[in-house]
Amino acid sequence: MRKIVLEKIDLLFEAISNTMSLYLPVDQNDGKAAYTKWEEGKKWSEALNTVKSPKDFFFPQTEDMMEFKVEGKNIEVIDTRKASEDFVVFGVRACDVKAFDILDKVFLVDPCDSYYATKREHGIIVAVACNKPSETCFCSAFGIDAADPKADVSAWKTENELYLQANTEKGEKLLKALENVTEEATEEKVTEQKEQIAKIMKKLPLADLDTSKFGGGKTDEFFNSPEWEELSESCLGCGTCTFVCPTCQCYDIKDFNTGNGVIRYRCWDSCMYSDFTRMAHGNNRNSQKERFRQRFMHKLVYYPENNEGIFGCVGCGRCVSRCPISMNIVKVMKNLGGKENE
Amino acid sequence: MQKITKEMLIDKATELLNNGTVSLVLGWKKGEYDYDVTPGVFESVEELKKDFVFGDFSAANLSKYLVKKTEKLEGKILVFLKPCDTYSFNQLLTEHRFDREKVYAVGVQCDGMVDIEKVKKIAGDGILSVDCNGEDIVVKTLYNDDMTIAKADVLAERCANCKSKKHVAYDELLGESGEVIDSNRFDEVEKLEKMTADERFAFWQNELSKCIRCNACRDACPACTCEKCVFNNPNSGVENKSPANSFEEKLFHIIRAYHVAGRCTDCGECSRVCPQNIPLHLLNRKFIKDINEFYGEYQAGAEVGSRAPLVDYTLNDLEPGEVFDRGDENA
Amino acid sequence: MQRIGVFVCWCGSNIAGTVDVKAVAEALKSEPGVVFSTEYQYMCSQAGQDLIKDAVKEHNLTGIVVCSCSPRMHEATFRKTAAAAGLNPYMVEIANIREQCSWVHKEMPLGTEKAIILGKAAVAKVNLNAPLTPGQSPVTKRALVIGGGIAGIQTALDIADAGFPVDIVEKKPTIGGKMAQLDKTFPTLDCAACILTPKMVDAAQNENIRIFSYSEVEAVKGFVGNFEVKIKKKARYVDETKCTGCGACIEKCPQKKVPNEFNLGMDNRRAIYIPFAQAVPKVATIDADYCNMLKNGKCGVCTKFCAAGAIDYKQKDEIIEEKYGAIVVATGFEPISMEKFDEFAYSQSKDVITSLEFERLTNAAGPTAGKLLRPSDGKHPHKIVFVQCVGSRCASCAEKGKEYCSKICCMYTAKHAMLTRDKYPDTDVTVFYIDVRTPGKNFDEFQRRAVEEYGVNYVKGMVGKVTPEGDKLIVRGSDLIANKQIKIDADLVVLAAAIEPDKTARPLATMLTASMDTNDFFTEAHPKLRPVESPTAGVFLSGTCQGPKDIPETVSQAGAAASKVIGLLQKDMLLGNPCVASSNQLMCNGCSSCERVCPYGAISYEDKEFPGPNRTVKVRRVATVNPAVCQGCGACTVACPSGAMDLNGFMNSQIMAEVDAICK
Amino acid sequence: MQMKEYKPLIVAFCCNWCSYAGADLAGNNRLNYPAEVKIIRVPCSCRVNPMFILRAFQRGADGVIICGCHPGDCHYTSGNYFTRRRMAALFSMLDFLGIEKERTRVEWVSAAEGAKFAATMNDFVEKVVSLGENKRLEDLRCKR
Repeated sequence: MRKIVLEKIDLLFEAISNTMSLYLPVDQNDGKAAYTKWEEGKKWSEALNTVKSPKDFFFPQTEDMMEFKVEGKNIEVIDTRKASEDFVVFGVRACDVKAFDILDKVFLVDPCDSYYATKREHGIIVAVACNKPSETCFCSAFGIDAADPKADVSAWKTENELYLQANTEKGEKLLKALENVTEEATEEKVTEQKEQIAKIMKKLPLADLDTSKFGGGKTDEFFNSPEWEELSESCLGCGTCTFVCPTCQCYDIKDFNTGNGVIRYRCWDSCMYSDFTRMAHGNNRNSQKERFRQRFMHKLVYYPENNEGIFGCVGCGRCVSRCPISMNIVKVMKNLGGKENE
Repeated sequence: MQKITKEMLIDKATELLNNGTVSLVLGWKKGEYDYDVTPGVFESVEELKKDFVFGDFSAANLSKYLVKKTEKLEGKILVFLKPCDTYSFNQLLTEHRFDREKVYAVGVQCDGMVDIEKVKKIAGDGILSVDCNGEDIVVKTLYNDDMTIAKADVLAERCANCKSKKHVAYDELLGESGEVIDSNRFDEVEKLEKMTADERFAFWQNELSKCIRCNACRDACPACTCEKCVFNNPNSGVENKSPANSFEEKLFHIIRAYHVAGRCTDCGECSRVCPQNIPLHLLNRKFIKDINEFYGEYQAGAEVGSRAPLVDYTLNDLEPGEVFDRGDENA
Repeated sequence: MQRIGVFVCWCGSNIAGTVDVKAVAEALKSEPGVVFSTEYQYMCSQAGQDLIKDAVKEHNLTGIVVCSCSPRMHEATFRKTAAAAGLNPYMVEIANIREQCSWVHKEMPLGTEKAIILGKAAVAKVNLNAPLTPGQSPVTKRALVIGGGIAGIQTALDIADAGFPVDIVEKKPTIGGKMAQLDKTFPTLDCAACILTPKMVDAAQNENIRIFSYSEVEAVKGFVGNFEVKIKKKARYVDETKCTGCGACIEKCPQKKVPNEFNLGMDNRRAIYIPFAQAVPKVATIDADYCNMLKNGKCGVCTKFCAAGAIDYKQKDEIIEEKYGAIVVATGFEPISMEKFDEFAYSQSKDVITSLEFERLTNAAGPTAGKLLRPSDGKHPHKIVFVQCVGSRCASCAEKGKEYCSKICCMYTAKHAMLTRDKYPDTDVTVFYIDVRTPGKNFDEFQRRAVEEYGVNYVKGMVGKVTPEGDKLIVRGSDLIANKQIKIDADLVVLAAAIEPDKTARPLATMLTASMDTNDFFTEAHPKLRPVESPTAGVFLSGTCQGPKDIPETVSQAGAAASKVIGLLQKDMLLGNPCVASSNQLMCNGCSSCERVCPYGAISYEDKEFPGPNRTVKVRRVATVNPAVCQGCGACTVACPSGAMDLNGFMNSQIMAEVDAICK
Repeated sequence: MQMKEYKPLIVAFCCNWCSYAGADLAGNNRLNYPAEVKIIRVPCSCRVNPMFILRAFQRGADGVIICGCHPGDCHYTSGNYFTRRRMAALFSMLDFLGIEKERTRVEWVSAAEGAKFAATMNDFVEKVVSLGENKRLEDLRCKR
C-alpha cells in the first residue's frame, strides 16, 4: 500500500499526466463535478460523485464507428479509429466501478465489442472509497461496499492522506510508476476509514432497501403488475435516467451524411424514447408505461436473469437526484416489492 | 397572508371528488425524501390522504400533463396550478392542446419553490429531512445537526425572479392571487448582452457542451407538446439522438428556443429539469426580452387566444439589420 | 430512385461564353440519380425540346434538370416539354446558369464551377420531386355583393349585364348608401339623386339581380368558386311582397318621435318608415325599438290602414343560405364620430355640424327642404366656417382621429362653400385647410373657381378652438400664411370629418378571411397590380371599403371588380396551383400557428381519429389546407413547430438538399 | 497543401417574385458579383426556415442572406412581414450566442433592383471575407 499527503496530491496527478491522460472529477462553474482531463490548476472535486457517470470513457455518448466514401459506383469503407493510448480515470466510486462489470458482461462477451474492449484495455481505473455517502446512495442493496472499492487501484482518502492499493497488474504498474511521489504505507488508517464509512452506510435512509424480491425468473411476477400504470404515469419520457446511469448500455447506430461521405456512428439510446428499438413493423413498446417498465424490468429482472443474478443497477443514486419528476428505481422497487419495503 | 397547506388542497380535492365535479385529481405525490415530489394522478380520497403533498417542493408544472390526461377522459380532471403554471395552462388552451371543459382548475397561492440543489450547497449532502416553515427551512443531514436556512437564500432561480403571482386562469382559487411582478428576470440576459461576442460565445460553448441531449428540457416544457418533435423525426433533417458535436448542441437549443419563442411563458421548467444545470431559461428569456423590446410587451399565456408575436406583424416592424443598431451594446 | 436527365444549354454564347457547358454536362453525369447528361446550343428551340423528349423516352427519365436561363424565362416551356414527353411537368427543375451565372461572372473557371454547383443543387432537388397535379374545383355561377351603395350597385349591374346572377346584401332598408344622402356631386354639380336613383331602379328591375335589403351576411364558408353564405334577412315586420310603398301606414303611425337617421337625426320619422322617397325596395320597415305594438302590444294602427295587409308583427329574422362563386365587398364608409373633438364644440352646439349633415341641410329632400338654416334656431347663417381635415392626417391624435387623408373632403368642402356662396351671396364663407388636395379631372379648376369666382375665403391653418357664445360660435384659428391668429364669430361651423370603414367591415373580414390594414380598410392582393382583388381568392373589393375614394373612382373600381368577377364566373372549372401547402396530420398539433400566418384563410381544422398506442384511437384537432385557396407562399411551413406543414414543390427536404448540394 | 485564397461560401435565399427576379435583372444588366454567391429560389422569403440557415452553416456556408420583396410589396401580401420578425428574432439569438452577426442578413430587393442585388452581394461577400471562415457554427464532420 502506498500513500501521499493530500497537500501534494497535484504531484501525483502531474506524475500520471506525464505519461498518459488523466481524468478526474473537477467542480464545474455550476458547482457540480464532471470528469475532466487533468492539467495544472485543476482541483480534484470534493463532491461525492459526478453527474455523468464515467462509462463515457469506455462507451462514449457518441462514437464514430466507420466512414464511407462513395466514388461513382464504388463504396470505400474506412476505419476511422485512432490508435488507443493508456489513460487513467481517477476518483471512481465503488458503484461506478461495479457498473463497469455490468457493462463488461454486455460488451465483452461474444461477439465482443471491439470499440469498448480497446478502451477497457487501455483504461486504468483508480477507485476511491466514499467518505460521505449521500441520502440517495443505495449501493449496499446490490452488495457493493462503498468503503472498499475494487478497481485497478483502490484508494482511500483520510483527513490528510490518500492511500493507494493496487489490485491488478495494470494497477501495480501504475503505482510502480508513481513510487517517486508516493511512500509506503500501512493499512491502519484505511481500516479506520473503512469502519467509519461502514457506520455511515448503516445510517443511510436507503440502507435497508430490499432486493430479494427481484432477480431472474421474476418476469411473470412483475410484468403485469398494476403498479406500473401509476409509477409511469408522470414519466416525461426523457432520457435523463438512462444518460446519467452508469449501467445503461443501449445505443443506436446512425449514419450521418456529411455531403462528402457518410459517417456511421453510434450514440446512447434510451428505452424511455418512443422510437427506441423501432423496427420495420413499428414499435413494440407503444406507451410510456411499457417503455418505463422495460427500463426497470431490465435492471431488476432481465439482466439478472442473463447474468447469474447480478442486478443491472449499482445504486449510485444519479437517477434519484436527476429525474425531472423524481421517479426512480427506488420508488419502483418499493412499490413493486410489497409491504416489506414500505 | 395565509399559508396554504396540503390539507387545504386535499380537502378541496376531496370535496370535488365527492360531489362529482371531477373524477381525477392531478397533483403532487410525496416521494422518498421531503424534496423529491412527483406529479401524479389521484383517483380516490384514500389515495389523496395517503400520498398527496403540497409544499415548497411542488415545483413541477402540471399543466402539460393535461394534454395527455384529458385525451380519453370522461368527466373532468382537477388540476392544481401555481401562478406561473396558469400561464402555461392558458398557452396550451390558446393552442387547442386540451379541452377546457374537461378541466377544473384550482389556482393555488404560491410562496416560491425551494431548489434542493441550493439547499445542498449550503447544508451539504446527505439530507435526511427538510422542514419548510414559512420564512425559514430547517435541514437535517447525515453529517450536520439541524441547520436553519432562510428560504429566500434557497429559492429556485425562477422563483427568486418570479414574474407574476397572479393566476391568469382558474375555476376556483385557494389562497390569494397576487400581481404581475416587475422582476429582475432579464438581468442575467442583459449581463450576457453586455459581454463581447467572444465572451458570449465562450459562455455558451461551455454551457451547451454539458448537454447530454436527454431531452428533459423539451419533454418537461409545456410549450413543447408536438405530436412529433422535429428532433425525433428522421425526415426533418435535424433529427439526432446525441449531441454529436458543438454544432448539434447549438442546433438543438437554438431551434428549440426558436420554436417556443413567443409561446414560452417563462415557467422555467427547462432549467429546473436540466440534469446538467445549463441555464436554458436564458435562451427563452432572450427571445422574450427581444420580443418585448421589438414588438411591445407580450406575455405568452396571459390571456387565452392572444396572437403570438412571431405569427403576427405590424407594417413598421424593426428590420433584422436594426436589431443590432439599438445602441452599441459593447461600447 | 429517380432517373434524371440533365440538359445543359449553351444559349448560343450567352452561357457557353463563360461556362464550359461540356464540363458541366460531364460533371453532372456522376451525380446521384443522373442517368443521362448532355448539352445543346439552344435547349428552348424546337430541336432542343425534341432532344429532351427523345431522351425522356430513350432513357426512361423520371426527372429533368435543365441548366439554362432563369426559370422565370423558360420553366413553363420546359414543363410543357416534359408533359409532351409524358412526364409530370413538375418533375422539371431549372438551374439558372445564365442570369445568375454566366452573365454575372467573367472568368470561365469560376462560371463553370458555379454552374456545376447550381446543377448539382437542381439534381438534388429533382431527386426529391414528386409528380404534382393541380386540383380542380367547379365554379358556382352567382356573385354576392355585400353593400348596396353606389359601389355595390354598380358592381352588381355590371355583373348582371354580363349575364350572371348577383345578389346584393344591404343592411339598411334601402340600397343607395351614402350617395343617396348627398345633394350635389363635385365637380360637375349634378344632383346625386338624379344620377343614383335611376341606377337603383335598374338594379331593382334587373332580372339577374336580387336585393336582400335590411339583411346582413351571417357566415361565410368555402372558397373561391364555392362560397356558402348565410344571409340574415332581418325582420322588418312588413311583407315585402305585399307592401306597395303607398305610405298610408307611415302617415298614421302615432309614434312620431324617432330620430331620422337618413337625415342624421336632424329631424324625426315615424316608427314605421321608408327612409326616403326613392328608396329601393320601396317597402316600409317597422323600427322595433320604437313601435308601440312590438314593444308593448298596444297600437296596431298601421295594420288598420294597410290596404295590402302587408303588416306582420310576427315576422322573424330569416336565414337564407346561398352558394356563390365570387364575393364582392362594398361595405363603404362612415364619417368618424366627432364626440372626441371637443375643441370644435360639436357636442356643445347644434350649429357645429359635419359635412354630411350639411349635405342634408342643403338637400331639397332634407329636414329644411333645402333651405340653409341653422339647426339651433332655424335662422339663416351669415358667416360660415368650414374646417377641413377634422380627424384626417392626424398622426398625433390617433386615439380620436386617423393618420390617413380622407381624400374627398377638400373637394366636397369646396363644393359646399361654392354652393353656399352661389345661393346665398350675403354669406361669408371661410375654409380652414392644412393643404388643398385636388388632383383629379377638373378638380383643381373647381376649387379655384370657389376661390376666384365665388369669393370663398381659404385660410391655410387649423382651427384651434370653437366656443359657443350667445348665438355665435367664436372660431379661433391661425392663418399660417399671414402668420397671425384670427377670430371669426361664425353662425355655423361645418366640420369635414374624416371617413372610416363601416363598422361591419371588420367582422366581415374575419368571416371572409380577407385581410385588413390597421385602419380596417380591406387589403388588396397587390397594391399596384391587383387593386380590386383581396388576397383571398374569390373575394373582390369595390369602393371605399378598400380606401377613401370619391364617386368616379368608386364607380370605376366597381366596374373593375365586376370584370374580375365576370372573368371568374365565366370559367366552369378552376385549375389550382399544385405547389401548395399540405399538412401531415399525423404530426399536426392543431395549434393554429399556421392558420394565423395564412394570408388566404386556406387552413382550417378538423377533429380526426388517429391510431393511438396499443390499438386505441384518439381524436385530435388537425390542420387541413384547402388547395384551391392556398397560394403557396409557405409562411405556414415555418410557423409550424413540428414541421407537419410542408409545401409541395418547395419541400423542406428539397430546400435542404439544395443547401447541402451548394455547400458540398 | 497550397494556401488558397480564402473563398467564402454564401447561400442566398431569394423570393421568386422580387429578389430572384432582381438577381435575374442583375444578370440581364451584366452586373458582376462574386461567384461564391449561390442562390436558392423560394416562393417567398417567409418560406425560409431558420433550420435552413443553420443547415447551411453546418454544411460549410460562411454567410447566409435572405432576400425578399420590400415590406408592403410581398406577392403574398404579408410573407415578408413574418420573415422580418422571424429573422430579427433569430439573428438576435445567434448574436446572443456569440455567433458573428455579420454572417446573416436580410435584404429587400425588388424585381427592378438588379443593381441593388449586385451591390448587396458584393457588400455581403466583402463583410464575410473580412470575418473569415465560419468557425462558430461549423460542423467539423462536414469539413473534409
